[in-house]
Amino acid sequence: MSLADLQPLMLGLILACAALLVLLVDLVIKPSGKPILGWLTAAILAGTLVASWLLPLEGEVQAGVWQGNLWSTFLARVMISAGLLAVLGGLDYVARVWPYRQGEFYTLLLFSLTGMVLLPGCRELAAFVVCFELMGIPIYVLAAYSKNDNGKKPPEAALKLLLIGAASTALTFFGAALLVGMAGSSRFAELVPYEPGPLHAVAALLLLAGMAFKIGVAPFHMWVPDTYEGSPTPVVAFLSVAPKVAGFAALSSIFLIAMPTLAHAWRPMLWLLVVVTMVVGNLVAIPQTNLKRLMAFSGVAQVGYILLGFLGGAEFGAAMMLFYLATYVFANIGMFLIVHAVAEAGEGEDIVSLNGLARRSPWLALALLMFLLSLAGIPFVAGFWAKFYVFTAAWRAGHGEMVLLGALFATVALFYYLGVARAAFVNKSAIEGPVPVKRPLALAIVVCLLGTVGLGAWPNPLVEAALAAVQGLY
Amino acid sequence: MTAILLIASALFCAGVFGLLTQKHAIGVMIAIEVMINAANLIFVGLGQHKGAAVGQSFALFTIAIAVAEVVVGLAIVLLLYRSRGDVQVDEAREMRQ
Amino acid sequence: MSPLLMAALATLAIPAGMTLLFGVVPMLRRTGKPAAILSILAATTVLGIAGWLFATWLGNPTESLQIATYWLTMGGQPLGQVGVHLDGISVSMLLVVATVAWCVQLFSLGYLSDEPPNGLGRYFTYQSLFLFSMNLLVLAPDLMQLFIGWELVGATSYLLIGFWYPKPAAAKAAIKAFVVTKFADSGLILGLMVLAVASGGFAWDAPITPATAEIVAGLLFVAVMGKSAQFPLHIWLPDAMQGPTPVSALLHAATMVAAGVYLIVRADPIFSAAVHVREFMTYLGAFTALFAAIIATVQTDIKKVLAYSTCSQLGYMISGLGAGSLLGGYFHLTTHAFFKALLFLAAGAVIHAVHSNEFTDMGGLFKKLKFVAIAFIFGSLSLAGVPGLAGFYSKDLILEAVHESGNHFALFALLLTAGLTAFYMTRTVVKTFLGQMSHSAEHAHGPGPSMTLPLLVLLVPTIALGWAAGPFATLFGKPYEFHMGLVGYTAIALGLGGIALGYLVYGLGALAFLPRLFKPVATLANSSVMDELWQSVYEIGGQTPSRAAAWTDRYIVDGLMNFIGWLTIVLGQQLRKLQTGDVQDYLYAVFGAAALLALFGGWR
Amino acid sequence: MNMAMFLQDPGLWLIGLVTVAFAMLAVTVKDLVHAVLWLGMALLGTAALFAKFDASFLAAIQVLLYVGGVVVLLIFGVMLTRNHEHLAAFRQTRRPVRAAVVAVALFVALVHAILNTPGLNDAPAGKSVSLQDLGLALLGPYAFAFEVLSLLLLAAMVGAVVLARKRDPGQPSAKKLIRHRNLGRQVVEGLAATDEVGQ
Repeated sequence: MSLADLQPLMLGLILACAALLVLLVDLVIKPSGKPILGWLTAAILAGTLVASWLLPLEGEVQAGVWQGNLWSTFLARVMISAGLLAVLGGLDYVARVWPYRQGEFYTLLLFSLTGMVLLPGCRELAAFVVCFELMGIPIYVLAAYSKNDNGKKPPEAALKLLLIGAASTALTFFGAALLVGMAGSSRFAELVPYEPGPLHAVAALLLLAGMAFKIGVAPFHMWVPDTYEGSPTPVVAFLSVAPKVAGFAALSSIFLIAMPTLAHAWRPMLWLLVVVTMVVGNLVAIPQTNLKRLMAFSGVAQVGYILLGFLGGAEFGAAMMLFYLATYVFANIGMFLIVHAVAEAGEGEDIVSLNGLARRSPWLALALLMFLLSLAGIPFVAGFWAKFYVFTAAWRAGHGEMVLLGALFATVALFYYLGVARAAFVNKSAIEGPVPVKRPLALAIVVCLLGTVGLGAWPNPLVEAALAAVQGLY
Repeated sequence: MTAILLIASALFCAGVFGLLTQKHAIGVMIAIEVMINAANLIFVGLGQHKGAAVGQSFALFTIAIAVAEVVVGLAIVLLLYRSRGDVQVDEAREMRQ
Repeated sequence: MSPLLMAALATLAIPAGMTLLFGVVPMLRRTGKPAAILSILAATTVLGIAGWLFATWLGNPTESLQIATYWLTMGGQPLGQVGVHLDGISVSMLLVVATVAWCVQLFSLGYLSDEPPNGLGRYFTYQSLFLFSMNLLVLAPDLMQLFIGWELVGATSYLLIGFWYPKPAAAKAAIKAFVVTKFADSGLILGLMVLAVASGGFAWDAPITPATAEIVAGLLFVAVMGKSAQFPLHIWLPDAMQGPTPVSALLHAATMVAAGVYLIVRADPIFSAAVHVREFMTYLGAFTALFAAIIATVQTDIKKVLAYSTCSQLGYMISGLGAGSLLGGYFHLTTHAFFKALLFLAAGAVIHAVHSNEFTDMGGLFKKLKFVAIAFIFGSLSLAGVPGLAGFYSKDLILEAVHESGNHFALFALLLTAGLTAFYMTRTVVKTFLGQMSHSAEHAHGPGPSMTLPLLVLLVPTIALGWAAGPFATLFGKPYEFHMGLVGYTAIALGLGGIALGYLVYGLGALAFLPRLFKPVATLANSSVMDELWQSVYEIGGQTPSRAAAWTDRYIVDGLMNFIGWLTIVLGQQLRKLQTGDVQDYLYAVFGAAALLALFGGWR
Repeated sequence: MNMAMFLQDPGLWLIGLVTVAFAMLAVTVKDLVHAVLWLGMALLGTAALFAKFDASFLAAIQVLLYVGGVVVLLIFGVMLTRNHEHLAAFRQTRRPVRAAVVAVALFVALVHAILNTPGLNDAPAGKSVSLQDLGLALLGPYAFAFEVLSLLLLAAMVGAVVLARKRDPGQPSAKKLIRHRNLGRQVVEGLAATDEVGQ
């Protein structure tokens, strides 16, 4: 095997090397110079993003164990963007709160990203599982990164994530073991026979249950709000989108490539999960008062819509799922970064802490409004097209009932999204003066805003890219 | 093959039972180890039955991942202990609803 | 590109440019008056262009021009267009919008003279945005662009309803309007989706089967119900009166609420194939017309009367369109736009004079505000369907069409509405301009020229537009001949009867010199007995159903919406309890669900 | 399970059932230290099964890594988090009925599926996988996963270290901080005292 054979893996390799580089630089650098590590990480991520257009990333590795194509590249770009935005948004916070463990923070984040970027290309279950865990284990650590500094919440948040994560891993392993054991191979193409038996179906559904945890499908979602509430916000900004993107990529590659003959078993179950997810996510979001918890349930609800695209039939549905994920990245990270900015100003993380934002910082409030509109699917910001296309896909696939349900819950969702907007625009606050926003954080918010508004005005290029990307899945 | 699958299933469900009854965080992790062990049993047993190297290779990966999870898990349990003075999972309920 | 299309594009570009200018240069916006004048100048230009286009089309009514580019694709297949489409319908609607918008902007200059410069600038930014959005809607080459305009006018509407947002009622009303119309708009989105899937585009005349047309038209009509305030989605419109009165005139009476009607006219190829939806429209429109008219008779707020009257008249249009009279529905939209804008602006002048919306603060204003009163009375007469005025001709077209369609319920309801309309408008005129002068009315001051001129301009079509029904009909490529049938005479009789009754109840009942004039009669039955008699007759015959209708509106319709809201909240709170904070309960959820999945998978 | 199935391979069944019994003990006994030891026994039972399957390398790994590593780590964890006041190491279990319902439901589903899936009892392939085959597989088709695994272990190590250490390198020690704070307090108190004297 020569280096040229690894060409398709280049993005993952760059990120892994970057993780090691950050770890090494951290060893030799003086404590006062450590903020440079964040900038280094951001620069590498930006460079990797650019490189994804310059490098030839197509091709097979190891006789088809890993396949580089438009699918894997598209997802890698989305995930690297999410990582970049989260790093920029958290740069000052990390330097201020954890001055002596910045190096490990960025190393772990880069390791997690490596796992994510490598995940969509896997066509073999062992590699797939290892990448999945490479993504997950650093996130357990990052969720606990505040350690004992902020009271009892951070360790509890991490414990909940870890225990449910490890139990889900066990489920995944067991499902994988059944499939691999029966097939005698771990290649996706050979995993499920043409006429699968009941045990294949059980194994597939256990695998589904194990992976559903990562993307926060109800009823596997229950760690989500607690972990979001207790974890550091920049970590949550990353945690709330990037693993979700990777999780959906994983779900697509496993279920669409390896298990088309089992569709009769997993499709109805997925249908049920979508219903439960939409109901639980939307309804429980309404009484929330903590912004991060509200965003957690909103995220659960969004997963319902994304799954709708997944359910919505093969190519078109999967493509629209990709489009939805891309728009979701901008809006959701943007929201969390604004929550972060307001919390950094000392106002806390409740909805009331946004009171009077429109008077204090009109531009921040405008960005907040755009993100909320995008999440709610109001025309004409990016999220609207995402919902429109996902609904169209579901309708085409004959899931009219889901479209109606989705439309109904989109109205319900207005209750809580507008509640947040009302706090910012209608309610008054005793505090005067603008919310201070650090430069890199402002940059990240502006990028999210441009993405949200830009994709709302001109969704076409991304739709076309997503449609092209899906060709790589088959 | 049926025998191996049945034994592994019993092992797995014993793990599930433990997972849901244990109050101590380390007890929960013990249960998870039992469950992963059940998966390994299938990997190795069925792999040998089929004469495919995939079973044992996969089992190796699984063991390594389980160890990694235990290591990180214990670190987090330690943090919990430092903040609360005990590690009963039913006591850690700061965040809810 | 033909100069006509260039001009049409300019009607989009000029107000959009104004909005951008005000948005990007806060310094200019904060000057207030200069920004207002700039915005009015822009509106004048748009009005000029619209007039020129309309004149061109009168000479050549069947011409149709379009420039558009594809903007959306789905799977590589072109889907949505942006551009302008000019034909008789869009050009005439453009003129209506431009005229009313110009009048309202000019009127606002006087009406909002007390507003701080910052607020005034903000107001005119929204006004320019509205003009752009409405033109975008009117000139849309396909349903997708119409939808964009539709959402933008909606957004402007919330901004303007909540213009005085420190007032809690205003902020609340804006949010209510947002939620209700958003709910309705999901119908439009779904309709567009079905249309896109079925025909691969958003064209007005997309080739679809009648069954699909029923679905699409049904879904689109849900959105129309929201935008054009049809029962039971009308509940946002009365609350929307929290906005400044000129806004009510422009958005919530003349143009934006008529967008639903315009949508049906535009998408006629789809709607004419959907027989059942059209039948439903006839019924619902007639019911809304009657229902809202009954409520209007007990309102004590002059703007609320006009708001319910708008609901009622929109019901007329919907009913007419349902009965298949494209011309009737559209012509009534046009005449209604002018006379209702006139009524609202005149009401605005009154409110400006007495600083209150309530009838108790008005009365006897005829002497103080002569011109305003004359304008308002002409508007009322036109609305009441007095022969010779504009409203009469358009209403007659609708009644004839409903009569021809053989829908007796709708015809009966609409005729009754005609009588009630005359009745409550007479009541409004009497309570506002005649009778005892209230305390605040004594200090009333007349409007300035910037408020009088728009009234004068709007008075012309209010009186005369009916005579132009013939040329107007040519825009639809149909011959028009005026003829009076039994229905027409009945409507006239009911209208005049309503006016007479209204005057008897409110005019004569309140006139103190009447008993003295007829002293012998008065000795037999003193005025208070008469008063009470009228009152009790009215209470039994009129008040009770109105009260009941108002009660239904408040507790049943509103209540239903509130109940749904309450239900979601309660359900949310119950579901929330599952989130116990105990990680083991979460594990139960995970493994319980996994066990269920496995059971299902194994037995399937 | 019928007699014929048992008689096919009694050794497998015996070791298997004993392993399951050990596992049950591991998740039910009262003392947490005992529980970890029972887990060790269950893992040894699995190792014996591996050996029976002719997978001696995996059996060795199981003993070395699992019994030697994980069990020791877990005991370590128990010791570190032992709460002397509450004797929390004596673990309590709770809600056994509810848990049993879920576990049994899962078990029933699995057993039903296993017994109804055709083709599970084909004749064994005959050749068993040798250590050499395993090595070739790990460096052949599984080399990619193997490499990623190395990253995963590194990440876990970095993460565990960063979480478990009490003080980050370069961070001033708690003692030093307290001394600084005390110094500050003394200065402030001293200033206050001079103020009082001045008055």
